[in-house]
Amino acid sequence: MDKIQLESFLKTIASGVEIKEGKQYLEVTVPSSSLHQLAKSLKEKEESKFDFLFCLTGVDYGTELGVIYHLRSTSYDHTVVLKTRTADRENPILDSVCDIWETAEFHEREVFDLLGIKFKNHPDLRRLFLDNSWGFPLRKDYVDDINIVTK
Amino acid sequence: MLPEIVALNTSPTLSVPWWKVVYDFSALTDWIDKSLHNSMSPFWTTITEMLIIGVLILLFYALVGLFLVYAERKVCAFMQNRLGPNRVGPFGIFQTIADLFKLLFKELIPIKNADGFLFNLAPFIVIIASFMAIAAIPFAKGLHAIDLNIGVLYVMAVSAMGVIGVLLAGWSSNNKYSLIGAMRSGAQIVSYELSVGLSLITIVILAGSMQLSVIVEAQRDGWFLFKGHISAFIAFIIFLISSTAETNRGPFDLAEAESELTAGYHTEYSGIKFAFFFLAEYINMFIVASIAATVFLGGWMPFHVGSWEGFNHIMDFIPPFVWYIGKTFFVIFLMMWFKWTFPRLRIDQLLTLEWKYLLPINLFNVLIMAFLVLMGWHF
Amino acid sequence: MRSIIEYFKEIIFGVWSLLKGMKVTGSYFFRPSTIVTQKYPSNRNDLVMFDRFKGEVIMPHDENNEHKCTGCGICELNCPNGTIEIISQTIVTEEGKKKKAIDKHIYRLSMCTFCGLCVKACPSNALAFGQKFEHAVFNRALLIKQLNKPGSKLKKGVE
Amino acid sequence: MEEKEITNLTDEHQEYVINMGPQHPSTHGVLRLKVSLKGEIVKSIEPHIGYIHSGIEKMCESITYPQIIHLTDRMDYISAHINNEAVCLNVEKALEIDIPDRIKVIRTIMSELTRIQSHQLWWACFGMDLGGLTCFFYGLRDREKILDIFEETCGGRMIVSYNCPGGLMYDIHPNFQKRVKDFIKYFRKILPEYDQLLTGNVIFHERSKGIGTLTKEDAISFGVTGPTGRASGFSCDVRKHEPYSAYDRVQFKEILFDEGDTFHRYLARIDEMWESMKIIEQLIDNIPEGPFAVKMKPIIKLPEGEYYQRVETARGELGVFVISDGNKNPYRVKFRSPNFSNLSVLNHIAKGFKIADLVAIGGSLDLIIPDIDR
Repeated sequence: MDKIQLESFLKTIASGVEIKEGKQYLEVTVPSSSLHQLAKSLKEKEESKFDFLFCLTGVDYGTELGVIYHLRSTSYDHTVVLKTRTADRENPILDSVCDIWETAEFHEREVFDLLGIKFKNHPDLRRLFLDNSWGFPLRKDYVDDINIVTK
Repeated sequence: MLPEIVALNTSPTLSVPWWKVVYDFSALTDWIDKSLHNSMSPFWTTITEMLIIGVLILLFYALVGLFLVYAERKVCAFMQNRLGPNRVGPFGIFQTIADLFKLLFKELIPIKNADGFLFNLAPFIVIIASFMAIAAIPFAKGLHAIDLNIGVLYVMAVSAMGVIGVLLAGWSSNNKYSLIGAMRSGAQIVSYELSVGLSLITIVILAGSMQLSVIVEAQRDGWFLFKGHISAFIAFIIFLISSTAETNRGPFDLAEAESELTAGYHTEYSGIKFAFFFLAEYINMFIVASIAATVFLGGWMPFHVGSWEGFNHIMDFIPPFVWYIGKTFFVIFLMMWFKWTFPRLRIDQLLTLEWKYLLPINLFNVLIMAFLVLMGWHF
Repeated sequence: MRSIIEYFKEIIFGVWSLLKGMKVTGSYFFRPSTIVTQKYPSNRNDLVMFDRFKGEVIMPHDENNEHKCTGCGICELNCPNGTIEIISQTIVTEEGKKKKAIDKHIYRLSMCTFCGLCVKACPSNALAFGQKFEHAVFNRALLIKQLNKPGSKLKKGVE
Repeated sequence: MEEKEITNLTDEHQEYVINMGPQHPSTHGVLRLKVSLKGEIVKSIEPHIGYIHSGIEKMCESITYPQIIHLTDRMDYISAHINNEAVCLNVEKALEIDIPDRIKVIRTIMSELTRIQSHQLWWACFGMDLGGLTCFFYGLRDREKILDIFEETCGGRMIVSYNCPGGLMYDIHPNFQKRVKDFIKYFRKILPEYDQLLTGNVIFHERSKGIGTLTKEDAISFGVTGPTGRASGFSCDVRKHEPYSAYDRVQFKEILFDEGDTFHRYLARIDEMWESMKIIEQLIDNIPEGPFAVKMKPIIKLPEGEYYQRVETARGELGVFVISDGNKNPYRVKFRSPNFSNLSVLNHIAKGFKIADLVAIGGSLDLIIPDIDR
């Protein structure tokens, strides 16, 4: 499917999503509550078959924290970008997609480690690179007076 | 009082010209024996002779160890398209001596929670086992520390004792890798001992004796490898494979398996204790190679071809000791060649190779050999 | 019967494949002329590095002890990890004008990643890569280098 | 001393837990695997990573785009050139710059050389993992020839830093074409030797066939890409699916196998070396004339937006995801590194095999630890 077909397809299976045509891929902003359900149907629906989660990025937008999922279908070679955000910076919780794509297990651990976003239903949510005493270094408000030198 | 003085005055002389000693050492040993008898009582003579032999074997042991380590490095370097040691001395020949000094001066690191007594005992067991085996090997005509009538059996039995040291080393180190390595080594040696034994039995059938000197003497008119043709050849191949496995070398170095178990059973050893394991490995290789040379390739017997008198005469001119060393090093070179070519087997494949391939073939081979001997179909 | 044939076939193919491997190593053993090892410390005198080899950043000086560095600071800006530090001074030119010029071009070899951005960005081609690669020293302070030689001055005609 | 209660031992208590790494000969770096064993059988593997975490993504947020390139060199240091190319392509795509053919062709040749040398190193290390130490030296000997080509043209051997946004740092060296051709001629002779030494070897067959089988579905679900994924039948070659640089004008085959075991992961890489040589041969005589770099503004600012660039490194799909807010520094950079996903599959495929197989499987995944930790 090309972008237009994908867009119309997405409108049929999801409500409350904001679809934007990005520079490269179709970008879909999803409320965090309906993310897991949409992801599941994107994987399982015969028309879309997004079976390959090739990138999972955590982003700190300043006030909000977000996660960006890059999905591709290996059978149709089309790509879509899912985005979700949470405004809670103290205790951000999103749904895990580990049960849909197994690669998400490591990627979500990475996001948890570096941005502090917790994932519900993740089988083994521990820090991946750093130990527990570290803050969350990819957040924009992270301070480290010793290791970060600004000129 | 008087006769003794007379005896001293007529001190014994060599029965042959001194340069002929290299062809038959028994003249030299007889002369030493007689000279000692002249000066001391039989008891002290025996003690002195044992001491001399002990010192000589120790010296030989150290020299062979040093040389083999150097040879292995050079051989593997050339096979791997590099130069190998070339810094200490010309062509790096003093490299192993430098390494020896390094190992001597290194700290012996005590291991916490290790079983101290067994931990220290293990390297000695390994090295004593290889030390004892060397005694029964005929190096040249008349150069033979002890000529047991069950020589083959003795060498096999004694050289297999080393595994106790390996097991102890692995167990007492209190290291999980070491324990796995030791257990592997145990399983490996218990199974491969069978093949070594059976392939030697094949030749014992042909020779009709277990005495190593008799076996060598029986090969005067042709090596057993050629005399027993197919059967002996199969036995030789199996002996090569299983003895490589028995020395924990080459594609069978599962007990060390550096890419899996870091260094296996000697992970925790340092300094001279590590050097003992290291040395024992090379001496074991030397021992199995000399057995292969003795049993299959005629020991110190020169290479003779049927009725070519002139050729045989030239071959006789080369001293037996050189023949022995040459054959041994040929076998050692083969074993090094194996080691530096093949990837390592897995433990279950190692046992499969033994129980499913080597052992049945070997048993069958013993039968064939018995049949050949019975029918007189050997040369 | 078939399984017996298979059994022996397996053995023969196995041994054949092993012999092929031994042929490779054996052939190298008897061809020492193919050895590629370089005896590094002893071939040091005739060791020639490639002319683009990035050993260190240097500032070429000509025979009059003149360099081309104007002290503009572009290399300092381009350096990703603060390897270069430029200490400039104000000098009075022959015409009596006040002008910014280089005092010290500090180069911290220990921090340099040899990305080449400073050399590429330099507008007056004052920097270059040197071929020296033996940088080991006993004191870390020795790795902080001053690229412009003492007493050197800006080449005429370089702005 | 009172004897401890030893009843009620569960399976978990009887597990024999060993730490492979962070310093272990077969983990090729500071990867730590916590392996639970029962006898020699692996029950579970838990990778512990982060020993060489260098915060590259955080560092990228405070430096400019040309400066990011030298950091990507240090991620997957064996295929440094391809990493550089990914960032450059992303920046060029964002700025909508047309890249002259000469640059594209040179980049492709360099990428393929990088791929060959990476696979050579992998072959060397894989042979060593299996206990064939000689492989290591043969692999490194031949890799040296490519590193010499790199050194002559780029000035660096592993850490090349040869790309920059808008082109290349310098033009190719005058000797470049001759040297590459010599190398291809040489390596076409040498590669069959690799086969004789290892590929055909019966011990190697025993060690690798049927070991660590990864199905296509699992490969996709775990995001396993590169030769590892293609050995399982997952067609994931970015060079074919989303051609970049000059890959759209060369003929080559995407190596695909269905078996997905260690042996076919091995074969996939060996065959890729042949394909890479084919690609280089098609391009090396046809390098078009032209500039080696496009004139860029001194300060590169990407327009606001999100940019994603996929490239095929020697280990799989590398994604560079840049979120720009219009400044000279990126707002967020994410490197989707192939090894990170490939590592996650290790527990899944190595469970139930022996510890020696774990080493073989780990070797066949071809992990580079700094790329995992970033």
